[in-house]
Amino acid sequence: MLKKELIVSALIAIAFLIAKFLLPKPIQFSRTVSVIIIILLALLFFFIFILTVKGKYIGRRVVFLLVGIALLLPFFMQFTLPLQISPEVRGAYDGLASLKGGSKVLASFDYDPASAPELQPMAEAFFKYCFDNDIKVIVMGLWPQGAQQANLAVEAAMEETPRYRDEIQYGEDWVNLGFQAGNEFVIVRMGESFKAMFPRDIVKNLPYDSIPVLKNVRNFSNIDYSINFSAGKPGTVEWVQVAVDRYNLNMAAGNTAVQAPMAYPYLKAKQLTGLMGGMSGGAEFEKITGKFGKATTYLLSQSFAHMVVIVLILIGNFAFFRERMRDK
Amino acid sequence: MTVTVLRLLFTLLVSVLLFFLFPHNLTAQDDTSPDSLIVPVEEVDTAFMAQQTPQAPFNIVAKDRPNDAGEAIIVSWDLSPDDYSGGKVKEYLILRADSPEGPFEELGNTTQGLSEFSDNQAERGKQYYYKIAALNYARVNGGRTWHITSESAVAGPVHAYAQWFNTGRLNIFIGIFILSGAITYFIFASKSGKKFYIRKIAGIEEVENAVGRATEMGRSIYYVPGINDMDDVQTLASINILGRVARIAAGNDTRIDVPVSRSMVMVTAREIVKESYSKVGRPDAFQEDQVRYLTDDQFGYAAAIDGLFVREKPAAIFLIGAFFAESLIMAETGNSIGAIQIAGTAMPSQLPFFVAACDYTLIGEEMFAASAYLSREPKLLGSIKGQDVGKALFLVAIIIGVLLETFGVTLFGMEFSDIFRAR
Amino acid sequence: MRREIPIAITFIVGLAYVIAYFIPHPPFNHFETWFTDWFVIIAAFAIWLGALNLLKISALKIAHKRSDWPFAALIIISFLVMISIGFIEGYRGIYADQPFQFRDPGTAFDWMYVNVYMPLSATMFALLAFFVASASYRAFRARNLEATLLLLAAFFVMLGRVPIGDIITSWLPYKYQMSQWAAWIMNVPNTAGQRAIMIGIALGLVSTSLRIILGLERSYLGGE
Amino acid sequence: MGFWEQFGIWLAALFTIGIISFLYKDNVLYKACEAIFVGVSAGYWFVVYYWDMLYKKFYQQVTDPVNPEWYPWLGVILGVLMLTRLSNKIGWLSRWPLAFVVGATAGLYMMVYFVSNAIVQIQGTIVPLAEGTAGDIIANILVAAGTFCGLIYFFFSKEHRGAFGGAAKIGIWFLMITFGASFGYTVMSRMSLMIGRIDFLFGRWLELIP
Repeated sequence: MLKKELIVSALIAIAFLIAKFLLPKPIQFSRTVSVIIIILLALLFFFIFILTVKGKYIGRRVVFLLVGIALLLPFFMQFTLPLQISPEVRGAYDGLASLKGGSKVLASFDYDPASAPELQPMAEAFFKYCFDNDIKVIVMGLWPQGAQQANLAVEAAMEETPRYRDEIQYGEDWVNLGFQAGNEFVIVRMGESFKAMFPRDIVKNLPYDSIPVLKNVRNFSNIDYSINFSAGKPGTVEWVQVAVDRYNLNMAAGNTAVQAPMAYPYLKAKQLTGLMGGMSGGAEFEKITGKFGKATTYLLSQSFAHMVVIVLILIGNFAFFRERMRDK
Repeated sequence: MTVTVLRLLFTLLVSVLLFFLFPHNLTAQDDTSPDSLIVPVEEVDTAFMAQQTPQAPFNIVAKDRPNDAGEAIIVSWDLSPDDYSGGKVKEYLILRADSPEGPFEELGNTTQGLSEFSDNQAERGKQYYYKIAALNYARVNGGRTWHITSESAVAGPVHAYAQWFNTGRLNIFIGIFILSGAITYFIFASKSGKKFYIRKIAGIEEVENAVGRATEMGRSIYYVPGINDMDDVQTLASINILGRVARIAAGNDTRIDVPVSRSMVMVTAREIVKESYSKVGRPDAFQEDQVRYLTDDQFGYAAAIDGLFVREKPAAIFLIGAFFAESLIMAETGNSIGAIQIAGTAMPSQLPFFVAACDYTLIGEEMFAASAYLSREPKLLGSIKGQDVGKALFLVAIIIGVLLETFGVTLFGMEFSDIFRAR
Repeated sequence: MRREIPIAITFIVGLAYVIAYFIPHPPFNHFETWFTDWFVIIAAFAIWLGALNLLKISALKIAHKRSDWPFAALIIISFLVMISIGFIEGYRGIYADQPFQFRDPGTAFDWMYVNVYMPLSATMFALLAFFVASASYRAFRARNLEATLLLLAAFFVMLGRVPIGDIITSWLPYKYQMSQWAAWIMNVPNTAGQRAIMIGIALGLVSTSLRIILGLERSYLGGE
Repeated sequence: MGFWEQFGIWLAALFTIGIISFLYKDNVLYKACEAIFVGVSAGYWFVVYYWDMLYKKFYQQVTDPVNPEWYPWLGVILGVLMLTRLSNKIGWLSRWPLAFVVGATAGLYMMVYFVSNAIVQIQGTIVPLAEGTAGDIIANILVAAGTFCGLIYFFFSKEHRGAFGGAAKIGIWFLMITFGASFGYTVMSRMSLMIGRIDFLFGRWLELIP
């Protein structure tokens, strides 16, 4: 038993090592190859369909394998998908686009690395847009790792567009106030004074009053617009309940797809100007701002995965109906 | 009519007076930025500057912000006549001082068109004086070439003070009073022997069957009380349900395991399970490590629970409490080992997964009702009846409110939905 | 007395927190912030109990050489490594010339976080992708009308939220394309359902809280 | 790339594969990853609680040179009482902090949820129905009716029969659509997470992704 396990592990390890050291990098499929792969995948699903209809349900592990393949292969393909901008994302963008140069935007990063695949692309596009349009960004986080995600996003933006390194001055164009523990109570106290919650920034450890971008920024009344990247609690719900309801902050939100349905009632009640939900929300935002990044790349994998899930549901149900017809 | 005209005339008079009484400050910002586009101040011609001077706002009123702890003063003013789109007023500056003579310090600014500012930095009980200055400037490339202000009359003295009752929350007070009253009334009514019908809730009915099945198979039960700490009412509700489930399990001589992710939940759950064992007369059967702490971390906890499930293969699994993304990780693993699963949460986003992967799911309010229901104690069942009265009142309010709003009927000048305004 | 005092504490504190909602005057206005601070401080003490319990159970496993005992040793080692690093970095940060926090980038704690904690956590989270697919294939059956509605809503939202949905319906005017259907479902039936659930939860929560404050649900206190 | 960074990536890759291997079946690598995960995360939170809660919320607040706070002391007293649990003799004292926490939670969240979940949502439901385009009117009616019927479903003290039962039935339909919508959105989220891990494994580690 243990022996078998060892052999399997060894084989997997060797496969990865070959991939690491022997395969040419990077791998890219040409269009023809991509189309062939898609056809093969379709055939595979057809085969599963036949099996299921015959009453032979495929095991969990096969389903897992299929999902893995569907998520992995699109990374090597080169298709671009047409994308339409939803009104929710347009709302978020319009709020940002209506700002004049020099306006101050508060960005709260309320997520951790686990949710980064969904939210990081939005954050990067957001920074790029603000940097290009002279919009000042004040970053903070209600999650311990949130503020660091903001630094990573800025770093990524600068890596991609090196001119930012000269144009964008820390402290003048953006500032990172860091994380403060206390969930929604941080927002409550920020309603009185930002400085009380964030006496110093975290990148250069400067005192609040010495940071140019924070001059005249005392509380929410000095903020022109705000955006909240949220993966749970505390997040959009808390921001809306405190900052929007009590202090009339203008706010848009970028949510993980799980969070997004809960934010819709707020969107409908106009407590949020806009909402970017999950990776496709991020891709739309990248498109409308013209700052393309990872969300657009990831979207093909995402679409494939959705198709796999939908096809699996359809197969399962088709077989289910066949059985029921037969039983009658 | 006449009053309005008189008021208008008066404000006009005051504004004209103010305009002449208070000199317009001509200041240039000290701008050391090397940007060549900025026109040096000396080059701006004084006549041009005089032309650019906005008229000051008037009618400055400063008063305590009501319904707070005495932490803010609201300053409002009438807009300067030059305040229109493209007019000479770009911003208003809010100035504050401790005495009418000054010195006034700049508190903050609002954009053109706004006529109110909340000074959230007022110290309770301290006297303040306010002035509002209209500001005009030209802006080049992020810097200002020149700027000019004209200040209003001084308003004050005013101080912020705290209130003892938030009148804005009177509606909430009445609401919670009625609701708690209804619940308490029915608790006492059922205590004195009144009987109420309570419908069957599938998930709760199945609790005993699930425990029974575990007993038959000679395997254990796992009870997972969610990942939130004791400061979540869902956890409290879950802990109460645990008490009932543990009692059934102890009565059946079936082992119940409670892996938890919070230390305080561990302490509480231990008390409860221990108590359940002694209630059925088997205090010795309880072992402390039936309730064990794993880790505070969401996915660390999920990983450990997955491991426990596949290795211990419990026959019944209860997932009741506050769950987040880990819900499906646990529910699917539980499903793969063939356990009967009863789930309950008030997290709307996790409910679909429980519905899909578990045998029974307690949806939101059902979970809160479960402990009362399982206890079979009349007074607790009474509280469920009280809840229903609250629901009925809400339903009536929705019908009346929607009808009134649709036909545009207002009550005493306010809309019906204002009754439900939370401040 | 062992039960009466805690019940009295619950009643008084619970009532005070209800009343504080309506009183803006100090000190009532601070109650909320105070409680969160108190709670985290209590939790910071309580975690000692949890950690000791974890260590005890793992140690017992090793001592009795129960199955899988090497993994119990692994738990203890990784726990001790993590807290040692955390405390060393924390104190180093406080006494450094340029004060820093234990979790700042560049510290050993951050390295552990990025290279050990994060991949484990993110991958555990990502397993959901597979579980979702498996649940879809196995459990989502249009057994009855309710299940069918659930399926249909999921179907439209899943298709509508990726470009494929719009490609399939590109022959329709934009207003009737899949993404618009998805948006409609989110805005209309989803809003209604969410609201009903939220209101129900509020009622259940008020009732549960009231039972606790009134001392009717007191199993959390245990026996005599 | 320095040694520690390179080593970190290899380690992270190993852990990623280890956790994924659970999908095949419970195995030694997963067990090791799980044990490390439990130990490291318990340690992580232990440290975070210490520095963020005890140090920041207690020590720094009471030793603040400008205006030291006194109230965190109560937390410490309750916390110490909590630790009496370690002793069999005075363990019952730990019920006091528990009673305190339970009471405050019940009182505080009773009001918070009553307002934000009930009152605010009802206010949101009470809107004029006949506003906007035909589509908007239908949407308004559906939202109001859906909320209404959904609430009827949660009635416990009345049998779901007749017209009442019909409304409850419609209510559960709305709940099911809500669940479906949540499910659809969540699928998206979960897939994104795996995409992130694949990007790490095949992009950052194996460097195969362009």
